[in-house]
Amino acid sequence: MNQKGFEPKIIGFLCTWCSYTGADMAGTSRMKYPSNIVIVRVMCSGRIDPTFVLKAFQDGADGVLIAGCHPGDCHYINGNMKTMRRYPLMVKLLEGFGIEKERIRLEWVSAAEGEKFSTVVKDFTAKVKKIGPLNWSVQAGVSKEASSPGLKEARL
Amino acid sequence: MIKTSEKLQETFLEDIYSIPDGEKLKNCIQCGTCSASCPTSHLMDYTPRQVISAFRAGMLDRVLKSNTVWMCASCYYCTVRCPSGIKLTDIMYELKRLGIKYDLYPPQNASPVMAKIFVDTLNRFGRSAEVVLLSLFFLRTKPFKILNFVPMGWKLFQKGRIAVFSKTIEGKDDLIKIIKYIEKKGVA
Amino acid sequence: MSDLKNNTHKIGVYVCDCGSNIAGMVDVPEVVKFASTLPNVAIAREHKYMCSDPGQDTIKKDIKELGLTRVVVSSCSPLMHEPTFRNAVQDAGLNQYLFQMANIREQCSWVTEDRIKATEKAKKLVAAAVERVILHEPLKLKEVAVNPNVLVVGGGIAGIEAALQIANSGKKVYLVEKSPSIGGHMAQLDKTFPTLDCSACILTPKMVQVGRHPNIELMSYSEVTDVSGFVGNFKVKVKKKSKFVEQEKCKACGDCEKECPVERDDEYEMKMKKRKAIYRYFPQAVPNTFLIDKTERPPCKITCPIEQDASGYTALIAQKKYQQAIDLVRKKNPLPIVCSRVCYHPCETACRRGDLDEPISICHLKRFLVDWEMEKPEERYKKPEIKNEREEKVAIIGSGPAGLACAYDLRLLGYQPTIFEELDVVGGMLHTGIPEYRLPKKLLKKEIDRMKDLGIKIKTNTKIGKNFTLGNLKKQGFDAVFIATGAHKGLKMKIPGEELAGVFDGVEFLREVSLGKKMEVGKRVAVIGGGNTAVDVARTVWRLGADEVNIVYRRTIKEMPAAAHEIEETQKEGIKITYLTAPLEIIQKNGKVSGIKCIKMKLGEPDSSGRRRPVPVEGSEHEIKSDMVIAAVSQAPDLSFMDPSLQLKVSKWETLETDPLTMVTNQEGVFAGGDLVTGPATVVEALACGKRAAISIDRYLNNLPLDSKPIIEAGLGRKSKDDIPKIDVKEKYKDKPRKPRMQIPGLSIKERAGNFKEVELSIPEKLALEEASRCLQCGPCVECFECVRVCEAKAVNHSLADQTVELDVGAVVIATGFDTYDPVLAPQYGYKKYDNVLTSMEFERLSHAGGVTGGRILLKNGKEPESVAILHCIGSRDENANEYCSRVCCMYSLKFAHLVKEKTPAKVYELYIDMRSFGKGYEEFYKRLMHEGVLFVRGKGAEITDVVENEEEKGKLIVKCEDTLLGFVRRIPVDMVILSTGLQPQKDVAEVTRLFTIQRSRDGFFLEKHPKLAPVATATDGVFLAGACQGPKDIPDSVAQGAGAAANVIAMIDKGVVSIEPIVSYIDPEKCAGCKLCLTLCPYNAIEFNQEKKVSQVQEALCKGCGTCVASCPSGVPIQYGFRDEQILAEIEGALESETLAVNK
Amino acid sequence: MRYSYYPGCSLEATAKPYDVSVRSVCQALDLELDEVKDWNCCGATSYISIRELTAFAISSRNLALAEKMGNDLVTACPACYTVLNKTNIYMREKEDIRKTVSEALAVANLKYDGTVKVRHLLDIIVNDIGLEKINPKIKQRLDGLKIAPYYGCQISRPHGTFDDPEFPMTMDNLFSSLGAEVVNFPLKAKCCGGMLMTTDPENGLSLIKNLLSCAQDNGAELIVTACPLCEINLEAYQKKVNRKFKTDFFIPAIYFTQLLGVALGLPKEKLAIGKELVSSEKVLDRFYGGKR
Repeated sequence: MNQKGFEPKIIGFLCTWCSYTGADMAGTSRMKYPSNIVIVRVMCSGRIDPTFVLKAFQDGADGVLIAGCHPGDCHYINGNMKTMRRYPLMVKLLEGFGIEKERIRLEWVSAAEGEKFSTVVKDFTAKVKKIGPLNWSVQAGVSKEASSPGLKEARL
Repeated sequence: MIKTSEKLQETFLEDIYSIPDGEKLKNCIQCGTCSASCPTSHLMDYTPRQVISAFRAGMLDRVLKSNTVWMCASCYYCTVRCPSGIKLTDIMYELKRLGIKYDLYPPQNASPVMAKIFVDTLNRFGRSAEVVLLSLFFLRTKPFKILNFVPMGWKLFQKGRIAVFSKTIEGKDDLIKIIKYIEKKGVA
Repeated sequence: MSDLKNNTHKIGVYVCDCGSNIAGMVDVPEVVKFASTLPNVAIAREHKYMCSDPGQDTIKKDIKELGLTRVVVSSCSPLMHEPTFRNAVQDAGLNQYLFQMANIREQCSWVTEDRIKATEKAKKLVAAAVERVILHEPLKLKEVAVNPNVLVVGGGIAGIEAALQIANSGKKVYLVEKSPSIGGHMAQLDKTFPTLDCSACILTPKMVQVGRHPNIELMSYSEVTDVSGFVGNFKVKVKKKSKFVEQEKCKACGDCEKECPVERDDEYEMKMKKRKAIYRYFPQAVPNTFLIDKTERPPCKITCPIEQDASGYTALIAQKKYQQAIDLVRKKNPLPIVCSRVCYHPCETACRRGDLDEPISICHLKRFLVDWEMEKPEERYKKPEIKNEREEKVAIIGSGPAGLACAYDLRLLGYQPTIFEELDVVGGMLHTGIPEYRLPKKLLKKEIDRMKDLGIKIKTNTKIGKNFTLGNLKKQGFDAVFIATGAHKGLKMKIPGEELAGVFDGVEFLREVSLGKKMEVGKRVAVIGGGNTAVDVARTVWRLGADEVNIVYRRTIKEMPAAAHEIEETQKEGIKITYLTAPLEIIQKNGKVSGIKCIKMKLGEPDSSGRRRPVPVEGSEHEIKSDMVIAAVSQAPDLSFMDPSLQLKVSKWETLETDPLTMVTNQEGVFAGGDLVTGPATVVEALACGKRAAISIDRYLNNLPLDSKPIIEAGLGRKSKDDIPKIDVKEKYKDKPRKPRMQIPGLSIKERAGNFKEVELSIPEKLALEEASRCLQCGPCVECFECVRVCEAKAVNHSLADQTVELDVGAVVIATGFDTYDPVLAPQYGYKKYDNVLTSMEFERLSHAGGVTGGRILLKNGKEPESVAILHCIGSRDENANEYCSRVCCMYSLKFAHLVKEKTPAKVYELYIDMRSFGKGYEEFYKRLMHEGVLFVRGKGAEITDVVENEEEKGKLIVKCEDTLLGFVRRIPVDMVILSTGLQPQKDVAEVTRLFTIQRSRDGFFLEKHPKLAPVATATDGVFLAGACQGPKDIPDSVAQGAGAAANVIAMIDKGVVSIEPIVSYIDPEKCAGCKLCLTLCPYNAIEFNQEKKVSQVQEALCKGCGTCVASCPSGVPIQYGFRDEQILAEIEGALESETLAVNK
Repeated sequence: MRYSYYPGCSLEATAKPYDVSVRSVCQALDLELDEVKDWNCCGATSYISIRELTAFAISSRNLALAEKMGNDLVTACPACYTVLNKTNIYMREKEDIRKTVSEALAVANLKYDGTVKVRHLLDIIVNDIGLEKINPKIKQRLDGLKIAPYYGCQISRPHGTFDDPEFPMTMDNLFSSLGAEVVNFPLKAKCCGGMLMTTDPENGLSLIKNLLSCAQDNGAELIVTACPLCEINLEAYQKKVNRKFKTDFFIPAIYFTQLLGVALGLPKEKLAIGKELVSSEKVLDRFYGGKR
């Protein structure tokens, strides 16, 4: 359902140590990328709660990017590994709610990888654009309340 | 047909950038590794490095009219050694291509002719046959020179190492179709 | 809209232009207009530079005058200015955590191309911040005391500077250096640019200061292995590798070095010089002590059951130090003469040289030594002296190797051992089992006489159980007993006809022969079995004059347990070996043996012993004619002597059961060993048993608990092939010339027939010397202990172990420096291929007065170069290696040019791409070198070749390059090429990154907190950087950074406390279900389980605020202050529903 | 082991001996080669110099044909190897090229999904089979034979996935393991001039002269190549070189498959030995004990 002029809304959850710094790096080196993404900073990717992701989609996001330190580089020893373990189940849960798995993405971006971050965002934005709008919140049946029980189940 | 050298510059740059990793051309630090690694640079009117400076100077036409790009033997030393990751061999190809397209190549140099003949035979038979290639080549360039090659050619022939008639492949029509399509798209 | 948000909030929103940085791309007024339409926003303002004082003042002013309850600043990244604005807010009397920042510069204006889009995004970010800040709550900064101790990692010039500065400020500094001395690369340099002052002259004093400084604890040859804790209170584990020399005792006199037989490449001298296995890193080293290079211990030694110092005596032989060598042998081996004849030498099987060509002939080298000793025993045999006599008596049953070894060691400890021997000859199997031609009895006697001479009593013809019982030994005043009666009972073949006349038992047969009994042998003798006994029997029978001797064995030569070289000799002597054949029955003709009915076998599946089990081949029965059959299948102990009242435990193999290491039986004070315990085994294994028992008995008699530890420490533990680390010997020693092992002189077959003369003859000195010099010295330390002998200070101690210390520090300075690019990776430059192609570090050593040529610049052939080319940018500015500029090469290359010009008349070419002389005095230096007449060629060297094209190039190295200023390709013929290799991160940079949870930049070096404003800090509070580990740097910059890092540290410590973000998590005991999931997930074990309340509790002090527990709790109980779910959800909502929010107002 | 085989034009003509020996050797080593049916010229270096995209298109046809067959595509001609490889890489990595070329292929109702692996025969023999598997099959060790393996350019540049672009070693290792003595040959990866021999013989000859003298000075009796063009340039032009530079080179150059065949004990005719212009008899007959 690729429609002209559709600008996807994307939320990015970034850990403060590697990925958020990496995103800043992309800025300081003036590497351009689509403006569709809005970044939410957390201390560690391990803090990223499935609730956040669902909330994002509920409030009209068309895609969610999760980024943390490379495995082994986590500032909190291994928070990112927990995210990695949690991620597949997150994806399953979303598919359960009828959200294509292409709308969520997990990436490792180090503080130095400004370039990588911008390419990731470019690529992800393009892909989500291809899939088209989600309008999950307005889709029949799914009211915030309805899905909120799901939120807690999503915790692992 | 392009008039001004700046215009030429733009068209060519566009073209170069369009080939894979063509943009790396911008990274050239003019260190000369390419020239020093080139087995034929000493035969070239301009060294490979100068080809790139010529780009920057907007004096590409001079280079193209020189023998430089046609001396490239495709040994790829420049490509593997270039500290800036420039695929100079490919750029040489592109320049040969453009040279021919815009009739900017040294008249006295034989290689362009060779290349053209090669393509013709290929389009004709689907495979290249050296003997056809060579004879056509010498007929068009230096007919008398062909004699120099006869002895060797004859020996090769005796040794059964020359296929006099080149095979035409069955899928030739397909091949032509493919080529036509690309030509038609004008992106060749 | 969630009801949490009432309208009592007054939010101030401040949008920063950041000059044109933001305003250039974002329509700031538009954003301000939008912000003011958001709910709860009391005021929205634009400002050119929010971070400036006036900017901050507006916030303070508004808080005071408008009574703002929340503040949002949308400008740069919070990582940049969050602290600034928080302070401003706090100053104005509002809690600093009632503040939120929107990053519209790094993550909006700088990364967006379209003004409208950028503005839209900025609005979203602002809305998100506003929505979030409403839910913020006042928080209090946690303050923790700072531990004033500091860890500096890396002892290069940067680390040294940092350490000194910090120490001078009165703080304790632990300086950890990986190599044996501090000084780093600078200590290897000759001169330093641009001033050309000698590196050592300016560095050494600083090194000495470090060594002497009361506040600096220097840990050289050490590595950080673990880091925990956080800013102000780190816990650091440091592994101090053993130097095997006690630092405080070592006087650095160098006597040990002179004696050490082992040579190795000297890393400090860039392998252009050799050093010994015990060495000093370099003459001015700090600490100035020696150390021993023991990367791996010699396999020959560690596989020997008694850890005989094989590599040691081999090395000593090579040095003609025969006396020291034999003394070293005797230190551990009570029966060297015997072993030199009969040992099955596992050492040779383990020998590294075996993987190259052939193993060292270790056993025969020992033979050479004992023979050498026996030439002049009176002066060469050193009788061991017994230090302190003791009256305890120990009874030893059996005079075999085990018994003798035990008696010997006990005697040396001062005890009074008595050996009881059943026969009237001493030596057990050594006498009755091993034929004369392998071990002449007179040699055995010599060993035993020496034992007696030491005061060991031997009672022959006394059989236990007959002349005395174990029971009454105690009554006779023996305080301990060691039983080693061996395995002398030959096992039956269990086939019909075994009882016939003409059928003998192997062990018995050998015993009879050894006791001088005249034995009649048949014409055609068959020997059944494949062990050493079988081989000994066969060769004995052959000597006794049998016409045909035939060994019948059921497996193949591969499985044959007998020693390989024995089998070889057997075959030489014309003895037939019939493989894959098993006897079924012994056939008789009128009561006398006439042959054996045999069956062919084939190898099946491997059995428990790992050898393939032989299985009969149907219908392959056949007969082997013979008139005498000797069964030598195996032996077992004869337990008939055992006094039942003692109830000694017996295994199912009819052997005595003991603890495998302490050798104690199930009866207190009764020990046992040798074949009696192990079953038929080798001499050296028996020795090991005896020696172990001696240690245990000593402990027993001193009322110490029995313990296997001292036994293992004595090198008497169980040995296995797996103890030997696997290495690629062929690769490691590829330059070693191949050389086969020596040929042992021996009797010809003719000379052997019909007599029992010793087959192998003494080894001539010359042969022994050659053989010994074949040793690879793979340890590399060979443990010959010469260093111990000559050290007057008694500083050398080969048993010093690594130790790990734990340090508590408040701050860390990382100064791990750099590594240099390895030009082997760019083969076109012919490094390692052509002799006179050097790297920059190699040239430094070449030119250094202390270096291989004493500072003269010479070619490998000793001549002075007539021309030298210096190639810049090798491994720098190159996508195939490192993309960045290494910053120092241009200048040190100029320095090299100067040095060459100063010391030789040579022409010098500098091949450069761009000359980078950015530093103070650098451009002037460049000018100076031009003036000195260096030939500058603009163009990168592309290739070095020795393929010449004309006369003038003959014998030269040709540098191919393009003179890019001319547009000519040039071939420059030179004698020497110096590759100006670039700088790159240390090999272990990744581990260090993980240890200290810091980051690396794209070039692989450590990442500083801010490229301009925080060049020595890292994102991890309390961890600082100095020197080239942060990026290529010259000496001045490194020193500056060292001092800078020190200043940061000192400032932090002097403040006394660090404040830590209170963004910890909290678990409400009322709601917690106590599932403990969070306990397993917390990386810091900061959550403990409260048993009586049955709930999980967060220990604030330990929590670092990653929030993993919050995200993972099934019932969503935990919260993280500053990152509550509600706050983040609100942020998301704000970001996505900005428009709706705006109109709502 | 099974592979799809792309001979390329030269192996049908001047390099016929190469083709012959390739097939015999592969048979001896139990390598099954299925020739790509109705393959067309890869375009070599000349075609690319005229029309890049067309060049990709026509060699994609070969890849498409090979893809149907499944197995890795093996060729013995470095030029084909390079062109096919380059096409392959671009078809995988460069969206725009893939798009146009796929359309073009579609016209001839062909499609290519970029799944084919393009390999050089040398790679297959040394890395897929491996020396330890070859050695047992050796009937005739090459002890005492002094050879100069000559790699030329395109076998390891730019797509040299299996050997070093500066100092390739594959042939060195192969033949020294068979007993041959590999002489020091620093120019082993330098350029022989390629097509220059036809378009600018004067200068081409000097390149060849350098190669020949380097090989000879280092005592090589035989040059071993893995490239049709190199082979013809090195041997067929020796007379001309001698005439031009007053030298007296007479050093045979054969294909590595021919020499490997000798070691495998294959008869001369199955290796088309004797078809070269500089006869290899003197050098190789020792392995045939005079028998023809």
